[in-house]
Amino acid sequence: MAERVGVYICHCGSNIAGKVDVEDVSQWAGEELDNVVISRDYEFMCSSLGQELIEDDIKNEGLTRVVVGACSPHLHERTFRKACSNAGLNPYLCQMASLREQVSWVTEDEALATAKSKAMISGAVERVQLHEELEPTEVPVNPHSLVVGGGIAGIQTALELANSGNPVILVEREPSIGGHMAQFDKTFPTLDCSACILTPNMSDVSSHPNITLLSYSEVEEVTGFVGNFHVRIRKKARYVIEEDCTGCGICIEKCPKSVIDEVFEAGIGYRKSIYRPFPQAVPKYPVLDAETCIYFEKGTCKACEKFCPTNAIDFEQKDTFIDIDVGNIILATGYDTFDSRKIPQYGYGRLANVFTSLEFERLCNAAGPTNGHIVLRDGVTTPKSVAIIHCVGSRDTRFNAHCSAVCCMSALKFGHLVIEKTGAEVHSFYTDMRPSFKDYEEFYNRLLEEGMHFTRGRVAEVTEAALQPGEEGKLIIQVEDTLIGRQRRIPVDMVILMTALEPKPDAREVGLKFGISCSMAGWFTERHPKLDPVATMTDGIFIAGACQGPKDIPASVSQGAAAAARVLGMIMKGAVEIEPIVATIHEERCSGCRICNTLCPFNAIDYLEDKMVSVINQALCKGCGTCVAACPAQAITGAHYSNEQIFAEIEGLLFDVVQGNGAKPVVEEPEAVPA
Amino acid sequence: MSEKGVLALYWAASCGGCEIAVLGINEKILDVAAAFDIVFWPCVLDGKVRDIEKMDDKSIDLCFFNGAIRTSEQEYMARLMRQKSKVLVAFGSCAQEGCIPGLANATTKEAIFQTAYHDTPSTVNPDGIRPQTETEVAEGTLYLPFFYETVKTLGQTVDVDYYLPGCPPEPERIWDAIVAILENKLPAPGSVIGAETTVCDDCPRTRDEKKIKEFKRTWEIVPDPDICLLEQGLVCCGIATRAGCGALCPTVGSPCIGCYGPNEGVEDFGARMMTALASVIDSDDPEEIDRIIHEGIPDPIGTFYRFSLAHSELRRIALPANGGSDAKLETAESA
Amino acid sequence: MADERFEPKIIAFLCNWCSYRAADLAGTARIKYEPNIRMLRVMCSGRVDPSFVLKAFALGADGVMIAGCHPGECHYLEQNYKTMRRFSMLKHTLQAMGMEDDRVRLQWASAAEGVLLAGAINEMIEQVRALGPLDWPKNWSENGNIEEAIEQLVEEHAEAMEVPV
Amino acid sequence: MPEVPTNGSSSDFRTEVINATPGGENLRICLQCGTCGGSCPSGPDMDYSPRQLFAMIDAGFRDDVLKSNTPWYCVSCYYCTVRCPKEIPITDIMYTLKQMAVKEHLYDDSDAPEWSESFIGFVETYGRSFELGLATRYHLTHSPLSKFSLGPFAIGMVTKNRLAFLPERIEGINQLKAILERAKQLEAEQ
Amino acid sequence: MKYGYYPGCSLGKSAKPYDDSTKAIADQLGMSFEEIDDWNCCGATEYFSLNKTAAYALVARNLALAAKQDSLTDLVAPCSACYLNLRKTDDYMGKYPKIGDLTNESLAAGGLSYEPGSLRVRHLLDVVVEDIGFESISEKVTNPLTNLWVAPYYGCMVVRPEFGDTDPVDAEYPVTMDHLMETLGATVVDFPLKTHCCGGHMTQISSDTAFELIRQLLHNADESNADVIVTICPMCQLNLDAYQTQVNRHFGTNYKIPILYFTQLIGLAMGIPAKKLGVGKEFVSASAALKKIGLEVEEEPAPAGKRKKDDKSLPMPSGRVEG
Repeated sequence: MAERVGVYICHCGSNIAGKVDVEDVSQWAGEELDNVVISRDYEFMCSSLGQELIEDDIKNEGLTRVVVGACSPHLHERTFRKACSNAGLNPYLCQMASLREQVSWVTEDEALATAKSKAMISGAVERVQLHEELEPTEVPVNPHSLVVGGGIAGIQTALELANSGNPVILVEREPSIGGHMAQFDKTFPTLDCSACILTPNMSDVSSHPNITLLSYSEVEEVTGFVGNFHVRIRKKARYVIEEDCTGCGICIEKCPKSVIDEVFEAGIGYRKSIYRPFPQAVPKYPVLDAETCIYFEKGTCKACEKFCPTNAIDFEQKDTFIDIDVGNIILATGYDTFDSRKIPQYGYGRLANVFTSLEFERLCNAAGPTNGHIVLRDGVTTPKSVAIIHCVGSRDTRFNAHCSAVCCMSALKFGHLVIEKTGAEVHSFYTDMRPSFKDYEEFYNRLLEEGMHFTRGRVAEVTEAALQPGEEGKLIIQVEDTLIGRQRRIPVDMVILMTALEPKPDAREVGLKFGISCSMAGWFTERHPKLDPVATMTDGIFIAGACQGPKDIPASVSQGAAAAARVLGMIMKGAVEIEPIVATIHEERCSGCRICNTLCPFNAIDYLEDKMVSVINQALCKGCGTCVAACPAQAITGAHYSNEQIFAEIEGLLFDVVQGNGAKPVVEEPEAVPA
Repeated sequence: MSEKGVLALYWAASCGGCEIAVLGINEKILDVAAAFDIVFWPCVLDGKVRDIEKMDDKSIDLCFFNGAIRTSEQEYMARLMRQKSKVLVAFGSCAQEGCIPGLANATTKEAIFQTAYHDTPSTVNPDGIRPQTETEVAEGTLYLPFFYETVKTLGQTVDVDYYLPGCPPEPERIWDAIVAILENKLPAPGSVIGAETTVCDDCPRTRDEKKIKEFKRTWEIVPDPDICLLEQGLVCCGIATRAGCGALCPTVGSPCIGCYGPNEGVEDFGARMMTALASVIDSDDPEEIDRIIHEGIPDPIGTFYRFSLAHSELRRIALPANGGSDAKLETAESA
Repeated sequence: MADERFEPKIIAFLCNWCSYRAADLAGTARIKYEPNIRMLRVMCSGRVDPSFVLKAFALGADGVMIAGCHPGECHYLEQNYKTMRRFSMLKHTLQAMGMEDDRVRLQWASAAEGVLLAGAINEMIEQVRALGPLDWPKNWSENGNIEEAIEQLVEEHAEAMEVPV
Repeated sequence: MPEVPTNGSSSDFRTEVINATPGGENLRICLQCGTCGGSCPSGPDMDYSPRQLFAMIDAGFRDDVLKSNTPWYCVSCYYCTVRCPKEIPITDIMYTLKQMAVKEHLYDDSDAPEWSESFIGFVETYGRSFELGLATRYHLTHSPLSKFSLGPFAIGMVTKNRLAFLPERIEGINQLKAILERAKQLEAEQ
Repeated sequence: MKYGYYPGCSLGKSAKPYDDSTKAIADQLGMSFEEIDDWNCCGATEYFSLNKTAAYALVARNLALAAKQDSLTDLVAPCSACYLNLRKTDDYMGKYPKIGDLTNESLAAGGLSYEPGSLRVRHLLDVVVEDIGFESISEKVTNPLTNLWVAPYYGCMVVRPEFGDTDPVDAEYPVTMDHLMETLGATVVDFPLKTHCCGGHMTQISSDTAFELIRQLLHNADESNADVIVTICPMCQLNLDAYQTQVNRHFGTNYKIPILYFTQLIGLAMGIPAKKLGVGKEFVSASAALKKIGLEVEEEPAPAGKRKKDDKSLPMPSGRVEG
C-alpha cells in the first residue's frame, strides 16, 4: 500500500519565508509529489502549535510518513521525531530538509531558493517513504565525570557534581587551579576581594572526597561516547613527589634562579625556577620548571633537593599517563587575552608606562609584585593621572569582531581602585559603555560620582611626543572626543589597555580532541545559543565559562552550575538512548570474504569461523556505514541510511533533471506487430 | 501441466555459447521436448518471424532470450518475443548485463566500424564501403537494421520476468530453472534465478583479514594453492560475483572474472569491486594510494565491468560528442 | 541560448559531523553560495558508496561532491581514509569512462569551516559550469533514432506479410 | 533659527558613496568610535570630523556633507584607513566625496579644488607637473594676500636651482590626452 | 639587479638632490636603473579628487609603459606619492575588476594595456633594505656617520595604507630606516612622529594646518637632539626644509634642522663627494651637522644590566608581536 506522506514547510518567521516562497513549495509538494496527501506551510513548525499540526494529521489523516522542511536537523530533528512519536508514529519515519541553513540563509536569488527548496523536499519525500521503523537502544551512564579546566567555571562544576555525591576528576593544565580569577584583585561591582571568595572554593576542591584533582595535567585522548568515554590524561612531570611533599616551600626559598613570571604575574613579576604560582595555590605542591632550572641547564645546583626535608624532589620524574572512564565531560578551558602589541599606536612594549589590564590586576593586587601599590614601571612613582583605554582588540574586525563583555566593568573597577589608592585623575576612553547586568549601572554611577572622567572615543594613539606645553614627560592620549566632535590631547602618567578576551590559541585543537566544534573566532559552539547554552553537538560533552564566549565571573559560575545540572540529569536517569543507526550483516548473503573485517575502528565486526560469515556487534557499532559501503556482496545494510533510501533521495533531489532525460527509461508495452 | 507448454528460444547479440549451454543439459533436453512444443529456435529449427508475428499475444508460455541488444532488429525481436510470451527469461550474461558484447560500450560505433570495415589487416575495402541502413538497387530499396551506438541489455529494452545469470549459465542451473518453471515454483517476477551468495561461498580457499599493498597481475605470481587469491594481491572478483559456477576458476588458481554477474540486489557490479578493493588498500597516503591503484589496475573498465558494462549505472564511456546531433550519427554511418 | 547561463546540478554527500555542520555554519553565518548544489546527509563520508556517485551521474547530475572531516579528524576515527581510497579508485574509473576530473570532488571541511565549504562549493560550481552540461543519459539515447528504425522494420514486415505465402 | 530637518535629504546617499568607492561596503558597519577623527592630522581644521561626516552620510545630509571642507583637508596620510577597527577605506571615501563635490560644484568655500584643478591642468597639458607655473598661477588667482607668501619660497627654490622655469612636455602627450579623454567619458557614464 | 625607474616630476627639479644621490649610490650598491620611457606625472593626490577613472588611467599609462619595457619585473619609485599611486593602481586594478576594466578601456584609447600584477611596484627604501641588505651596505661604508644623530622620518605614503603583505607595526612604527642609519654608523634618536604627516599639499591649501604639522615634527626632532631629519620622500623634504623659516617666523621658534634624503646619507657614508649627492641644495644648511661626521667617539655599549637587589622596577614586555 502506498505511504501517506505529510509535508510541512516552516516559515521560521522570515528566516525561510523571507527568501523562499513557502506557499509555492508546499502547494507544489501537495500537487506534484507522489503519495503526498497533506502539504502545509506554517509560521513556526517547531512551536507547540506546529508540532500539534503534525500530531493531528497523523491521527486524523492517517499519515504514515512525515517530512518537515525547516532548519538543520541538528537543531530540530528531535523535536519533530518526538511529535511523531507523540502521535503514535515511529519517530524514524520522519525526515527533515534543511531549508534554512542550506537554502534561505545561503542563497541570494529568491526564485532559485524556491526551486532548490522544492528539490530538497522532493528528496526527503522520496527517501522517507523507504524509512523503516527503528527503536533506540539504551546504554548506561558512567556516574564519573571529567571537568577540564580549573578556573572558576570548572571549580563550580566540579563542586556541584561532587556535592551531589558523584565522583569528579578535575584536570588543570597549570600547576594550580584558580584560573584568571586567582590573579584578580577585586571583583566588580561588589569589590569583593577576588582571592577571599575564590580560595575557599579552591580548598573545598582539594579536600573534597569526591574530587580527584589532576593539576599540571592535560587530556591526551578521548574515545568512546556519551555515558562511556575513555580518557587518557598526561600528568606532566613536576619533579616533585606529591606523596612526599609537605608544601613547606623551603625549596622555593632556596632556589637561586629567579625568572619573569609570564603566566600568573602577567609578566610584571618574578618567580623562582621551582615555584608555586601563588601562596594559596591548590594543590600546594610546587612545580619545577625544567626549562629555566640551573640543574637542567648546567647539571649542578640541586639546591631544592638538598634542602627538601622529605626528599620529595625527583629530577628523574617523567610524564605519566592516567586512563579513566567517565560518563560525561565538561570543558571549562577559559580564555586568553589579546596581545596589545598588535596595535602599535598604543605603544605597549615600547612605552614603559602602558600596561595591560592583566598587568594592572597584578599591580593593584596586595599579593602582587608591588604589594598592591599602583606605581609606574619604575616601581616607585605613583601616577597622578591614569588613562584607561577600552576595546583594545575588541569590536575590531582586524582582530576580534566580538565585544569582550567584561572590559567596561573592569575599567570601572580599575578606575575605582586608582582613585581609592592614589587619588589620581582617571580618564576612561570608551566606545560604548555597557554595564548591563545587576548592579552594574549603579557601579557606573558610583564612578561618575567619584569623579572618573569618561570620554567617548576610541583612542587614536598614545604618544610620548610632547607637542605643547604641559605634555612633556607624559604619555599623551590623542583622541576624538566624539560627543564634542573635537580632537583632544590628554597627558597622563599611566595607560591601561583593556585587552580583548580571546579564545585559547589551542581551542580548535582541544575541540577536535573532544569532538566539538568552534566558531570562526575559536569559541566552543553550544548546541543552541539560547535554549541549550552549555550542551554541545556531541552528546555527553558540555561547556561552561569563557571557553564558550567572553563572560564575567557571575555568568561563568552560572554556566558551571548549569553544566553540572545537565550532567546530573544524565547520571540520575542512569541511561542514555543511542540512535539505532547501526549496520547489520545479512548472514544468508554473506560469503565470508572478510573485506569488512579490518574496516571497523571500533572492532564491532567479528568473523565466525564455524559459519564462515561476519557479524556486527551492534553495541559497539557507531553507525558510520563504512562497512555498508564496502561490502562487495551488498550483504550489509545500514539502518536509516540504506542504499535504497539514498538512491531515492538522489532521485528526488534531481527530480527536475530526471524528468525526460532518458535516465529512467519508460518501458512501455511496445507495439511491434503490425496491426 | 497437462497440456504441453509452448517454448521459444532466441539469440540476439551473443556468441552462441548459451545455445550450446542449453544442450549441455544433455539427455534432459528430451524432458524439455516432452514438456514443451518448441515453436521458435532459429539456431536449431527452421522458423519464420512472420509466424511468430501472427501468433496471439502471450501464446508462448516461456521464452529463453539470450544475447544483448545492439541493432534495431534485435530490439524489434525483443519487443516481439515480449509481446508473444507469458514468461520472458533473460538467458545468460549478455541478455542480463551486456556481457562481452557490452564491452563495445567502452568504445564507439565509429571506432568499431573503422576497425571492422577498414583497419583490420584482413580487410580489403579499397572503396571504403560501409554497410548502409538503406541501399537503392534497381528493384527498390534494401534495408539493413540500424546499428546502435550503445549496447543494451534485454532488461533495458523490455520488461523481463526472470534472469538466468552466467556466461554461459551452467547446465545444472538451466535445468533448475526449467524445473522451477515446470513446477511453478518461480520467485517474484523480475528476480534472478540463482544463489544469494557469492563465489567466495563456494571457494575452498582459506581467507583472512584483507590488507592490500599492491595489486598483482596473474602472470606476475604463482599463487599459493590454499589461501584467498585476493589476499595474494590478485584482483579476484569472486567477492562480488554471484555463486552458481561452483567457484571453478579460483579453485584452480585463476581469479574470478565475474561472469556470473553481481550478487542479489546489486545494481552496479563495478562499484562493488571498486569500493571493496579500495577499502582494504593498506595506505593512508593519497599519493601512495593513487600509485597502488594506477599501477595495479591499468584497465578499470575491463577489470570491474568485463561482463556488466552495459548494465552498469553509466552503461558506457562518454561519447566524444555527447549531445551531438543526428547529423553526427549519419556522418559516422556514411563516412 | 548562448546568453543563458548553464546552471549545473551538483549532488553533494556531506558527513553528519563535519561537513554537514560546516554547511550549517555557512548558513548561520549567512555565507552566500550558489544554489546549484543539493546536499545529502550521511553519517560519515565512509558511507559514500561509489554507486551513489554513479547513480547521481546516471540520473543526470553534472557533478558530485563528497565532503567529510579532514583526514585524521574523522568522527569515526579513520573512516575518511577509506573515503580517500575509494575516491581515488572511483576517479580512476571515471577517467577511463571519459568523465572530466572536475566533475567529482573530494572536499575536507571541518565543522568550523563554513566559509571554506561555501568557497569550495562555489569553485566547483564554476568549474562544472565551465565544463558545460554532462547529461550522461544522452550517451545512450541513440538520439531518438530507435523508434524510427523500429517503425521502418514494422513497415517492412507488414509489406512482407502482404505477400501470399 | 535654522530649520530642523524632518529627515536627511537623501535616504540613499550612503549607498551612493559606497557604490562609488571600491571596498566601501564597510561604511555600513561604522561604529562611530572616532578613531579616524582622532588620528587625522588636519582634524582640528575640519568643520566635521570624518566620523561625523559618516553619521551625516547615514542621515542623508547630502548637501552638508558635500559642502564640508573635511574631504579637502584630507592629506592622504591613510592613518584613519589603517587604524579603522571596521576596515573602512576612509581615505578613498574622502576622494569619492571630493569628486562628488566637484561634479556638483557644491564646495565653494575653499581654494582646495582649484589647487587640484590647477595641478591637473598642467599634467593634462604637459604630462608632467610644473611647480613654478603652478604655484604662480594658483597664488595669483587665489590668495595674493595670504599670510603664506610665495616670495621667499620661490627665491630660495630658484637660487638652489630646485625650480624649473619652463614646463617639460612628454612625447606621448597626444596618447595621454586620448587616454584621459576616454577615461573621462567612462567616468561620466558611471 | 636591474630595476625600472620612475623618478616622478619632483626628482626632475625640486628634489634633484634625491635623484642625484640615488644615481650616485646605485652603481656601488649594484642597482641598475632603467628610466621608464616618456613617463608622465602620477597625479599626486590631486587627480583622485577630481576624476578617479582618469586618475587610474594616468598612473596606469606609466605601468603599461614600464611593463612593455624589456624584461622589467620591478618598478622603483623614490617618491612616496608616486610609489603609492603606482602601487595602489596596480593593486586596485587586480582587486576590483571594475577598476581594472575601466582603466584598461581607457588605456586602449592610447593603444596600451596593463595586466595588474605584472610588475612589482616598490619604493626605493624597500629595494635598498631588502635587495641590497644591511650586510652588504655595511661592507661599503668607508666614512661611518659616527656621532651624527639622525631622526628617521618615514612620512605616510610608503608605510600606509597596507597592501596585505605589510606588518601592521610598519604602518605605525617602522624601523627599517632606523636599522639602515645604524648600519651607516649614525645614532638614531627616538622619533615618535616618524610616520606622521608633513602637511602634504596643505601648504598650498591651508598653511595654518600645514605649519602646525611641520612645527610638530621639527619640535619632536629637536627634543630628541637630532642633528638631521632623514627622509625618503620629496614632499616631506620640501615641506620641512623649504618652509622651515616661515614656520619659525609663524611660531616664533628657531629650528635649524637640516632635512636630507636617506640616499644622501648612504652616499656620504660610502665616501661619495657631497656635491655629487646634491648636498648643499637644502634650504636649511646641513654643513654644521655634517661637520660631526668623522668624530671617532666610541660608544659604550649599555651594560646588559643585572637586576640589582633594591631594583623595584617592573620588567618590560618586548615590543614585537610574538609568533
